[in-house]
Amino acid sequence: MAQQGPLLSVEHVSKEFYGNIVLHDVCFDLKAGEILGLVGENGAGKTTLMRILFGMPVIAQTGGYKGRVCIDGNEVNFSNPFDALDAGIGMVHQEFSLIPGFTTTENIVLNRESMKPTFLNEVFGDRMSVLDRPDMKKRAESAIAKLGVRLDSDMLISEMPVGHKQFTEIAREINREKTRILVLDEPTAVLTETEAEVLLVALRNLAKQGIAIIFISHRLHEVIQVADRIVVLRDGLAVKDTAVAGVSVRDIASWMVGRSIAAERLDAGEKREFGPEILSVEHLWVDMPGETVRDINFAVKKGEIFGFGGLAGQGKLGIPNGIMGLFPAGGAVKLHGKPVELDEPRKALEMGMAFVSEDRRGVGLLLDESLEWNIAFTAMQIHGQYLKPVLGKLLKIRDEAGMRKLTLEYIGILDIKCTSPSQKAKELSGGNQQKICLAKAFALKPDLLFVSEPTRGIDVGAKKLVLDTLHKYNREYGMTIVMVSSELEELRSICDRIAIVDEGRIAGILAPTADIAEFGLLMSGEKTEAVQGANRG
Amino acid sequence: MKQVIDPKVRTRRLLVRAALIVVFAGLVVLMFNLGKLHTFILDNKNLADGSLTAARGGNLVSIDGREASEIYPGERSMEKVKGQRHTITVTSLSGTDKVVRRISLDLDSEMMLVSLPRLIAGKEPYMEVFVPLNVVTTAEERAGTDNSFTSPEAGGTDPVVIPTP
Amino acid sequence: MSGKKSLGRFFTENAVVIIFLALTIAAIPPSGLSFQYIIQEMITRLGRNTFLVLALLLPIFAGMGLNFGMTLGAMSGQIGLILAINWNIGGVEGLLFAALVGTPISVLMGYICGAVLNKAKGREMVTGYILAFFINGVYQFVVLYMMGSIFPIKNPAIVLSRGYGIRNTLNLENVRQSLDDLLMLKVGGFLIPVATFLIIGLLCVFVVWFKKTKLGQDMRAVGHDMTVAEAAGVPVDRTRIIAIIISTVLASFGQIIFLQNMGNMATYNAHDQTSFFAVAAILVGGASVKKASIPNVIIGVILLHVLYVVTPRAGQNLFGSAMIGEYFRQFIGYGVIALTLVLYAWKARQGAARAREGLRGGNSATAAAGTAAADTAKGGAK
Amino acid sequence: MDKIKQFVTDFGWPRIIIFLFLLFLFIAAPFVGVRIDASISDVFNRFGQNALFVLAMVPMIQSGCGLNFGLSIGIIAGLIGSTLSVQFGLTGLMGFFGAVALAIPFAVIFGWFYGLLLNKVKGEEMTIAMYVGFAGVMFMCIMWLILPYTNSTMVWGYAGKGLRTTISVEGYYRQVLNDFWAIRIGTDFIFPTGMLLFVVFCAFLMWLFLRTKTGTAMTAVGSNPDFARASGISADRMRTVSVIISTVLGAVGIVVFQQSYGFIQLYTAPLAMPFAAVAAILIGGASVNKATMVNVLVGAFLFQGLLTMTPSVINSALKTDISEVIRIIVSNGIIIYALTRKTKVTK
Repeated sequence: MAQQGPLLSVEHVSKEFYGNIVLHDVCFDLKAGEILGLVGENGAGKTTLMRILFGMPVIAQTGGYKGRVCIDGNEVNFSNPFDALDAGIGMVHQEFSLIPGFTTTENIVLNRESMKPTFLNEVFGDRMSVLDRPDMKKRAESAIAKLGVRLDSDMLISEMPVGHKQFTEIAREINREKTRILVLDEPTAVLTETEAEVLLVALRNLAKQGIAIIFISHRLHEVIQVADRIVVLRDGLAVKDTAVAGVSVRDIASWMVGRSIAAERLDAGEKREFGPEILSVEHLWVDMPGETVRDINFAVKKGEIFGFGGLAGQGKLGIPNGIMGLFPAGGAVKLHGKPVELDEPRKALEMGMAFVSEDRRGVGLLLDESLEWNIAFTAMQIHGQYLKPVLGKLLKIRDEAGMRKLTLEYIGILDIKCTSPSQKAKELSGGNQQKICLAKAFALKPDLLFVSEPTRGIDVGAKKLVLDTLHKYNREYGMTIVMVSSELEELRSICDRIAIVDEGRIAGILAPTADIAEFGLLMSGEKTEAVQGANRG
Repeated sequence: MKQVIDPKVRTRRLLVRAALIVVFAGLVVLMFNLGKLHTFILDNKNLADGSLTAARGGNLVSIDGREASEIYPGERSMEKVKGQRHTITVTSLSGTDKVVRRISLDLDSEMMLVSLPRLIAGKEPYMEVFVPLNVVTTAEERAGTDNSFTSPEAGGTDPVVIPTP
Repeated sequence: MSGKKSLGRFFTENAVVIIFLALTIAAIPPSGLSFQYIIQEMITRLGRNTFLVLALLLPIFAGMGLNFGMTLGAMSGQIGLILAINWNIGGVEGLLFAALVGTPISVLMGYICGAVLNKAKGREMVTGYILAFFINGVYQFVVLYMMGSIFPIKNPAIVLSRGYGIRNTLNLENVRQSLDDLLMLKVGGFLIPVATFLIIGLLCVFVVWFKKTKLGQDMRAVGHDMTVAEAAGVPVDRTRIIAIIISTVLASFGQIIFLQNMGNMATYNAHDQTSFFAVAAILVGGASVKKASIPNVIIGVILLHVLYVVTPRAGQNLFGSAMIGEYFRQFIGYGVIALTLVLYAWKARQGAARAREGLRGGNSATAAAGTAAADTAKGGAK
Repeated sequence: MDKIKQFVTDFGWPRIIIFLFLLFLFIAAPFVGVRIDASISDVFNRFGQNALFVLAMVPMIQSGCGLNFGLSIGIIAGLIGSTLSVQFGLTGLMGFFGAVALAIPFAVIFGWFYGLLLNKVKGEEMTIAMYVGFAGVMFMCIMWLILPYTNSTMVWGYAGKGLRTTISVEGYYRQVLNDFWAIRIGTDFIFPTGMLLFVVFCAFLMWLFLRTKTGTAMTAVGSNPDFARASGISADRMRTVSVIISTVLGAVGIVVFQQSYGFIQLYTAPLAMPFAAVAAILIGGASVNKATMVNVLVGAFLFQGLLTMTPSVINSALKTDISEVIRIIVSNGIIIYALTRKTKVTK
């Protein structure tokens, strides 16, 4: 079987979103029974590649892709995921796609139930068939057996531990008789270590039965443990395609994050001096779905730019969201030595903190309102600014002129491209929306500014301007900044210290000038000696 | 999921569905026929031309074997019946004469005036269409919902009868 | 401890039923009505209303909430009855005729209703309610202006004296209780309309069987999680429309059964309160927006209607005014709908909050607990 | 051309059709023998009677609670106020403002509870509001029967207790606002200056309120609750405030309605009132989550214009009473239209 040609081959695939190149000439093959480890940072192009493979409509809607995807040597071009399923590609997404109120069996055979026809089929079609529950159970159990795990076929999904849910998802994919290629996107992210071990064994089991697997994970030691071959994506390029034998975690980590050019520091050679400690955080936990923070301790000095890096889903985004009170949180947070009341955004704002959210459209902006509203709103609500008395000081109403002046000021400073201050926020481009969010925070004149993913989804020019602005506010007004970003280069170009968050905890704090491989290892959950040293220091 | 349906199955299903539509239409017609109500007005009066007179002593009239009713000379009686084929049995109260007549009605005949003297005598036509002189008219009523929620003046849907002073 | 807890849970989960039971029992003695009378009333009303209430089940399975649009079906059934009266078709045949005529109309109405509700996902109930008002306008237009002018109406007795439009009240004597009387049994002094109950039983069997079909399973899947069902290839919108169509057709049959028992029909108002009574009944029986069963229906019809029988008398005897009882039972009906909707929405939010609590044990919470909580939170957010 | 297209999509076909229909009615009126001056006078009068109910929709729409199908809660508070005012024998402007003053505390308390309730059921507000409103009305039906009112103009003569269904406010505050500076032209045209001034005054207060810090915060909560929360606004508090304001406006609205109409209607009368207000503001161009003063004024005018003109014009033209059916179809059609439009804020 393995002697035949490749089952799946990806040939010279390129893809761009609105001029942004996210995949560039990616090639790799996958043979039957092979496990391919696909690794890369966030934004390296893994998701896009899988979307192409799976025929997600979003690809076609954004202009399709270049290159060829072949199965058994024949080019395929799926227009929707169901075509991909029919061609034998199964996918297990990071988010569970299970129905909690259904049993394992029902989920495994969802919409592929075994049926017994009834006379009503003749009138109303096949959906009037009666379910053949014993056969469904048999099929589900055979899929579970194939996976080689123990799973109660009659248990409700809602009553299961997370690991079993993951197995159910995989069992569902292999229940399709046609499935020959299985794509797993971060299957171990939600599992405990023992559960992950079981999963890896199960995957090997499947591979032995001739199923080809693409295994996407940030836990590099798992990749090494389970994969036959590894493909490393970085900035849309397949930078490495090699057999796993003899490759170390450290190698992969450096391939993953390694850049040909070193990060360009805005302050090359500048001597940095900081004031007293402004923020101290102890044992912070935050319940932010998908970004759970478990136990975070750190301190920031006045005038410092402190960075948080790490892979998506590890909890770095939860830190500012928790401190600012947007998600349930606990622990001891002190600003200027005074304790900050968590779960109360107003208190956090009043104490002199401000936050530029990563969820620009969801949390950051009033999309249906004018720029004036967006920029002045928080300052109005927290500091009572931009209000003027009317009716003999009986009532204070919005000072539209003041708001306009403020908005024009920031339009100038941040070079916001808009038709007028009363334009609706939703009509601006992503980069300009981000600048509005910054302006909103600056208008509060905070002592401490949290910025979360400040450059996500905006173009290169705007990126530079945003970073320059942060740099300027830090240097000129002494604003302390805590920046959270998935882009390591960005953190390294501007931050004074960078903490890497992994599984809800700080894996280590590094200087921006530290070796790039150190960062890669921390992100992969591997402790390094250098880090342990830094933590002690 | 796209499912390719076997053309054979498809034709079969089309046929079954077509047959069902026919059955449906058939049922409607059948129910119409079976359930159609007709009213007999049994009239035991002397004929205007005096050729026949009402049976003296009155008759017992039974339709389709139902309980018989007594009809004395000069009397009229109404009977509602379902369907189009009926049997009228007339027995004189003295119990001497017994006449049985089978009647078949048109679907659209609502009220039939049956002259018992003619029927007993077997003289056609003993049955004619009866047209009521005036349709029951009650005082003009205001039709429609007595209010709609769009007119607050009307006072909202009022399912409750409120006593008036 | 667990015994106490489960008892407590039993009470909270069945709060509505228990409160209602208590209320009903409390209202019986002051009403002064004999048990004989109450039980006979209960049997009659069970036959009259159960079918209508059963029509609500499928949309609940499909996650569309309480189908206030069932009124559309009631109107279709009434059109069938009007035509049966028009052509003087009586007896069980007349009812069957009305049902046959009502079926295509209610299928069309159900399709319209389903399509509209698909455009208003997340607020099906209020949309269904207003849609019933809207179609009521169309119904009035047809019955009040087109019948007799555009559609010929043969029977002058049902036409307004102005020459077109149907009279306000129709006498259904030709079909009155013909289904009930088809097989009326007298057991221990009680009259039991066996034929009606047989039909209701048949519908219950159909519902149970339907849940076992592929379509039934799809409906459950759509009801639990539309996104997952869609991703698995279940035609979500179509399934929801089918659920509403079946519900509408059943409502049309239900209204015919209801009206044959009543014996006359308020042409323009008979459907006004159909969905209100049906919804109140199923909720009183312990159903919620997302969960309902046949026992809920039967318990609900019994409890609601016994209360409806006894309150006016109880009001008369206790306060010297029958009106108080009248208003009280209306208040109870509306109140129970509001209360169950509130309880349901509140519970759903509480459930989401409780799912988060796993994390609040403190900062030393284990990774497993954390992920479990995060995962349920994720599930809850969907 | 594009601008026109944009306007059409924003405003929506149903509203344009309704507008054109109303225009047609006004043009057709003289031809079927309907006096245009009497009609216009009637439209103004009914506009004034109902505008406050429509205005009451604004705060809740703005704060994201959706359409206030439970406006009857406010109307009940107004009824309590007006019956108390009559009970105390207040007359003239005293009677009117007495009723308003007595109604407001009840409205605030009811609105507060009603708001707390709606905060517990986010996402299901509209259905629940409707049934809470219905239940409230039925509860008050019992109360009207047993509350110890004694004023003989209000109480059933034969029983000596329990309020009448319809109570005349003749001699109390009938038409006190309408007659204030009223302008009479000819026999049939009366411009109810006082009432319209009062309406404009209330609308102005609302306009001012929406511009205060709290009003701004309320709009932000409706526009994007997460944004508001991140800016330190308590969404629940803002929603409660909006519900209270809406309820108070409903209470004041019914008193204005009574003084013009001349009667206090009790028992099941308030059941249906919210629907008319909902339909009106939607016809005015509001959506389920956005409403402005212009929507209120245009909507109240269009809807009341329709209610006035359809019966007179259509009925005289077609010699039937078909207008009722048109009203039902139009007003519910517009609500359905608004409910089925995709809105950004889906909860």
